[in-house]
Amino acid sequence: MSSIAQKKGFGATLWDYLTTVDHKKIAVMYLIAGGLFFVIGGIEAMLIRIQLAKPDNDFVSAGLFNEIITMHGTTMIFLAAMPILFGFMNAVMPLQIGARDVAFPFLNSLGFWLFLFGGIFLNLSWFMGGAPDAGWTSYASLSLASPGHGIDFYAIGLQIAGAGTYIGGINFLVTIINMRAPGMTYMRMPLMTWTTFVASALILFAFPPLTIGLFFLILDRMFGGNFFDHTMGGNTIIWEHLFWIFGHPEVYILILPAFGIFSEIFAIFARKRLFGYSSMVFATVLIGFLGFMVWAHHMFTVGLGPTANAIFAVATMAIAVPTGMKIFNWLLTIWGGSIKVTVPMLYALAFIPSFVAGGVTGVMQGAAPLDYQLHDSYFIVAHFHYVIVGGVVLAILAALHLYWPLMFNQMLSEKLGKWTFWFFFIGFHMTFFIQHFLGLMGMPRRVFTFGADQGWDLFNLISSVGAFFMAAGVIILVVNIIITAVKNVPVGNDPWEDGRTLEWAIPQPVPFYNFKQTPLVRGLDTFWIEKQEGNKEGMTYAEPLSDIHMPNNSFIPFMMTVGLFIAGFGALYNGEKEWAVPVLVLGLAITVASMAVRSVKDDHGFHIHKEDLMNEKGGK
Amino acid sequence: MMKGLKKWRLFSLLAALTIFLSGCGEEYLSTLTPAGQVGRDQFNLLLLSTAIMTLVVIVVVIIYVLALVKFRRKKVGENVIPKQVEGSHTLEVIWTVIPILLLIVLAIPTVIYTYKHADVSAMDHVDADGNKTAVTVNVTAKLYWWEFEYPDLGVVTAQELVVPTGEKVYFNLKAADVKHSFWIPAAGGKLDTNVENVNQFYLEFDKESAGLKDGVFYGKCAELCGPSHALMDFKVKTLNRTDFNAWVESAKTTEAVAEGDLATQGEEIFNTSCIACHATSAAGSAGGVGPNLAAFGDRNRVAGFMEHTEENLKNWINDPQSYKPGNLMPQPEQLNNGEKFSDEQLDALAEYLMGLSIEK
Amino acid sequence: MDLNKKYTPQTWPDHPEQVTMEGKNKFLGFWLFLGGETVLFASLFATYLALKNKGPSGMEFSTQTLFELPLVFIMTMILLTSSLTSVYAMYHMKNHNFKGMQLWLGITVVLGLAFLALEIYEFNHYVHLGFNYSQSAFSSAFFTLVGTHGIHVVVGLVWIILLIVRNAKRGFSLYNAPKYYTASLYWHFIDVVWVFIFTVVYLMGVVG
Amino acid sequence: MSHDAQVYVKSETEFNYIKQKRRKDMRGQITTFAIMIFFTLIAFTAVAADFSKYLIAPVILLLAVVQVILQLFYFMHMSEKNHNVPMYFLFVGAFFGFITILTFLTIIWWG
Ligand code: HEA
Ligand code: HEA
Ligand SMILES: [Cu+2]
Repeated sequence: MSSIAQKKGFGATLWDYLTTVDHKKIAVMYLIAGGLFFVIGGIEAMLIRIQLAKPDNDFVSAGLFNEIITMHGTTMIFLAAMPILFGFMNAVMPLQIGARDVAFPFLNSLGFWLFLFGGIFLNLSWFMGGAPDAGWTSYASLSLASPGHGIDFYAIGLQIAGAGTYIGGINFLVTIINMRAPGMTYMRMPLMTWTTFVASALILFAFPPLTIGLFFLILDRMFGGNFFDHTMGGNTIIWEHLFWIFGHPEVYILILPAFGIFSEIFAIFARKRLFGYSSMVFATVLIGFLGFMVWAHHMFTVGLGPTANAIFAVATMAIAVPTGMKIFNWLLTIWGGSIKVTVPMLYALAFIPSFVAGGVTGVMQGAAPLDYQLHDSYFIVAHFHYVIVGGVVLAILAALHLYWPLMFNQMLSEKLGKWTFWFFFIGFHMTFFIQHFLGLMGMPRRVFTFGADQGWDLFNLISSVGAFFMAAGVIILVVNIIITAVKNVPVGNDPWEDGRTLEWAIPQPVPFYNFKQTPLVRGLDTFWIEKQEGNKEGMTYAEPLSDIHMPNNSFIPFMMTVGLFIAGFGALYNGEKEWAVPVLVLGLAITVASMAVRSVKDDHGFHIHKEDLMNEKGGK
Repeated sequence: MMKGLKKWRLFSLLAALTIFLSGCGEEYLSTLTPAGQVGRDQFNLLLLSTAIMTLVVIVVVIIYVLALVKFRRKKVGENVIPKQVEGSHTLEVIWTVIPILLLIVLAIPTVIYTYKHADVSAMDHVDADGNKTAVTVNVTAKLYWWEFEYPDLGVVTAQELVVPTGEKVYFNLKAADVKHSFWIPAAGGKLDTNVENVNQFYLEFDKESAGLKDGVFYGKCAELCGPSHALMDFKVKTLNRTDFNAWVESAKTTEAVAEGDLATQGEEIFNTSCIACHATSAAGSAGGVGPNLAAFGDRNRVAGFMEHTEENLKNWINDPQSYKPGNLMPQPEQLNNGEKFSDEQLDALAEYLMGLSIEK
Repeated sequence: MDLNKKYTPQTWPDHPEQVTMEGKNKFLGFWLFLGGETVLFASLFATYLALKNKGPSGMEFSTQTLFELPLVFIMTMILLTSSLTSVYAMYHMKNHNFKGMQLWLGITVVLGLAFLALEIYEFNHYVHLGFNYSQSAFSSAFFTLVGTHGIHVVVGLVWIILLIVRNAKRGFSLYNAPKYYTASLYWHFIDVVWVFIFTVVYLMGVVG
Repeated sequence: MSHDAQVYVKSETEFNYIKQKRRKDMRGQITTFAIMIFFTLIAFTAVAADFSKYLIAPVILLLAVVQVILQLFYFMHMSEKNHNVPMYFLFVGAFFGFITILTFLTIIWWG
């Protein structure tokens, strides 16, 4: 089937992608869309750094600057980092556990489209009267006071995209719980799968509070609610709590998959089993759990009282312990191994000191009285870019190189990869290290400009120069991708030669049904075991060759999303334009009708027959 | 022996850090040059935590570099399959327990200071005559400016906070429109000004600000509050107790008087156009629509952030929106029959305003 | 496998909803969804409790003056009973008694509609008193919490009606058994939420 | 992993046994229902009878919790095997929800 797809015309390919329910194609779409948003968010970051390169700059205006930082933060977190990670999870996790597809292929596609259209909706604000300007945290008093529709775009856009993420989370959870191949016990699951599991559980519990918070914001701004209007008895702190009850787990939703990716990389390129596997699993779960107990560390200066601050301060510090376990386990994994410094490994190696530096500043912020000084200063900006860029973005770049051959059957250039790495890595430290000091020297964050002679001029300039290095790195990466795609040299499976888990055992290009026969998993790092035992095929099978049941493609997810997208505009202009309510109703009607079609029309999927499987040698 | 060594290491690290860090930043603005007990506590916590964190980073980096040097494939050989180690319980215990100990060291002062800095019980103490013993300031944060009311003294000012040195000064913090946050980096941490409740804390100031570069400490708004959030600065003047008492007395009694023709002319314009929002007497209570201008001539900045020159003042009056986007001061056209102020009018206004002073 | 295969009571599996992989996934996925819903409603309850009786100065409405227990009592009884009737429906599903299941689900729907009608009446009544959505933070929180539950009732009803109608002529299959089963889970969950609503909102509201 | 369901024909005895067992279960469900109704009555009566607020609140909350546990374990079959994962996730969700409610009741001030 995939070989047939190659010969199809553009229209047919497009239709194929619009309707696909194949986790591998959805992964590619996540990667492309997320990558685009990353570049958009990156350009916004560049604008920020250009504006702040010198004091009293007027490159962008005050109002525009606030729009830029808001969109930068929102885009990067919701539309770049998370979806790209979702892409890798989609591409890798089902293969790692020996599944033919995810548990809900239809919902998988729905989740993607919701994310994409939510993101588009949010970004349309640029062209429709101004972007949101109250920060990615959108604190209620300011977000209620903000004129225009910017905040409305934020609330509705995130609501749509968030629904997609939520659906994706449930899908991954069920996939991991129900679809593991025989022998793949929980304690044999690769770490990437484990972190996907825990991150998805966090999504399951963290997104509902955000949904509710956004819902309140929408109701207050567009439908006459009074949740945050204190003159009507409302309370803005409710928003802050709901946002951070979501927001703190969110940062672990980002970092845990990154941990998973690095765990794979260290094991592969040190040619060594992950040290302390079971404590790694334990730490992952513990981090996830503790992640829900600490949100108020973002609110130390709100005035919650010393008891609340003390409790949340101590709880926050506790997270350092499981995270430390992970760091030391990684160190001990490469200790005594045989380290090969490929591009993915380079990123993994760079990650350790960078992330530790970011993590320990987090613990410093966790010390509440110290945070009274650090909060809302550039120290915070430094902290979270150290953990996010030094953790999540490095993981994304690493995974891009690591899994590129798995996803596209071709290798990114190692040489250009190293160039990207060095530019990005040096630029990253240059940009953000110095920001710690800016914060300590009294520079608040979210300032569109700063007066000269407050002692901040030089450091800001250095920081801005660093950002250009990062941009250069990203541009080289784009070049690398284009060159590789044009050359298109197939590499086959296990291109890194030391692959340890099932995904590297599958023939390339991966057949759309993944496994012709369900594999039997005989231990942790099952592919490694097979290779060590001299099994050329790399897999032992759990069942004889038989018919495979596959789900049908469907256009309904796309239609459901379009309906919500249209309804979003109706809600946005409610009470302002006459057509608002009809449009709202129309949009919802499209969505509901699509759902009705889905539930009325039976969809039993189709079978690939045994004979066909045997004909197509090697499962192509 | 190990313990002694560690202590010694920690100590020298601390000393080195102090020197290094206080080299950064400006004395009137940096958290690294604390100007009062609260800031100093927090700075000490910074030093302690930085020391612990540096230690952690160093340990990690040492293991890391050793591993990298010793176990490169080039070195161990291309075809070597390393031993597949499962893990080690001893090591697990070590790297669980040591971080916990380090965190306890950090957590104890954290909790102590948390309670200490929130203790405002002395705020309502009164002396034998029933007068409050401590100075309390009601701070109201408004869109891009700050109002400071001294409820027990009957004085109100704006943009420049005046406080006595050597004693705890208590603050009641509130926002009038959207949320802001009150921060004097050199004196200590920030506290939010919320819209629905009053937050309380205290700060201390050791030193009179007269010796600083501008003669004031810098204060900042630390919570995004709209387009001109970055410009929502204020200044802090610290006086010894005698000077402070004199300042209070003068603030209560000084009447705004225009000296000279030009200033009198300015006063007239002011009284038709500006008086509805701006008070010119510091005696009274909070609630001004615009900042109280009684002490305008003594100020350090125009509109909180521009250099204190007549030129800037005139520019500001004639186009406040372009200097502080989103602020609530009407454009001159709204006050002056649809026109900008003429140069003469501006000269007069500036003359009048620059003459308003309570310190002379 | 033919999902439309016909079964007899003797061949019908013990857990028809969990025989196929699709059924298993649906079953688990739906439970996880309910886990998320728990947090969702907890957030709504938390907000309601924080904003209970809060309004513009001099607000005349409060939980004590507003709520009337007899109506709530009737609504509670109706919804509790509908929970039992859907248990009956599942009982018949297990016994491969299609007619029985459809009938009991029909009764569930009727009860659900009755509940909904009373709720609409109640809301309408409050609005007439002047306690409308925009009246105060309290009113917003109240209508949003109880209304979100109401919307769940609507969704549940539409879902069950669709199932009844769509499968009326087709009888049981392993394809629709998981659908019936999850719909009934949903309906129970609605009841679970209501138990907290009548306790926390109404009863504790009247107590003050 | 298989998508196929083995068709298994029950013997007459087995079939009857299972049917009997189901009937018994159903009777249990009705008992559960009776308890739930009873609890509801107690709760409403307690409020109508105007007992002290500090007595009523904990009692009716407790009744609600027990009722919900009955719903979950019997009506929603959580007591049956194969429900470990659902139970785990539901309780974790309930726990996080509880913490949320607790903080909203304590550290959001009243003003
Ligand atoms: C991927 C994202 C990510 C990650 C992983 C983290 C991880 C952590 N974060 Fe961070 N954080 C953010 C993203 C992230 N954060 C963002 C985006 C914000 C700002 C939001 C905004 O306001 O816009 C923020 C803000 C933020 C604050 C609020 C600051 C403020 O606004 O006042 C605090 C306060 O406690 C904090 C703490 C922590 C802690 C303790 C960790 C810990 O998990 C770190 C643990 C790791 C280590 C400690 C290193 C490894 C450990 C060892 C080697 C063992 C030994 C260590 C010790 C004994 C210390 N973070
Ligand atoms: C995943 C999260 C993420 C990531 C990856 C980044 C990445 C970067 N961020 Fe930031 N950032 C946030 C999340 C993130 N950020 C958040 C949440 C905030 C808070 C917002 C708020 O206050 O509300 C913030 C705020 C923030 C600020 C503070 C703004 C303020 O408070 O006033 C700054 C300032 O320096 C900054 C800079 C950067 C820089 C230089 C990068 C760089 O790493 C970016 C690197 C990427 C590029 C440079 C892309 C380059 C691409 C091109 C140049 C185009 C090439 C195109 C083609 C070839 C087609 N970010
Ligand atoms: Cu956090």
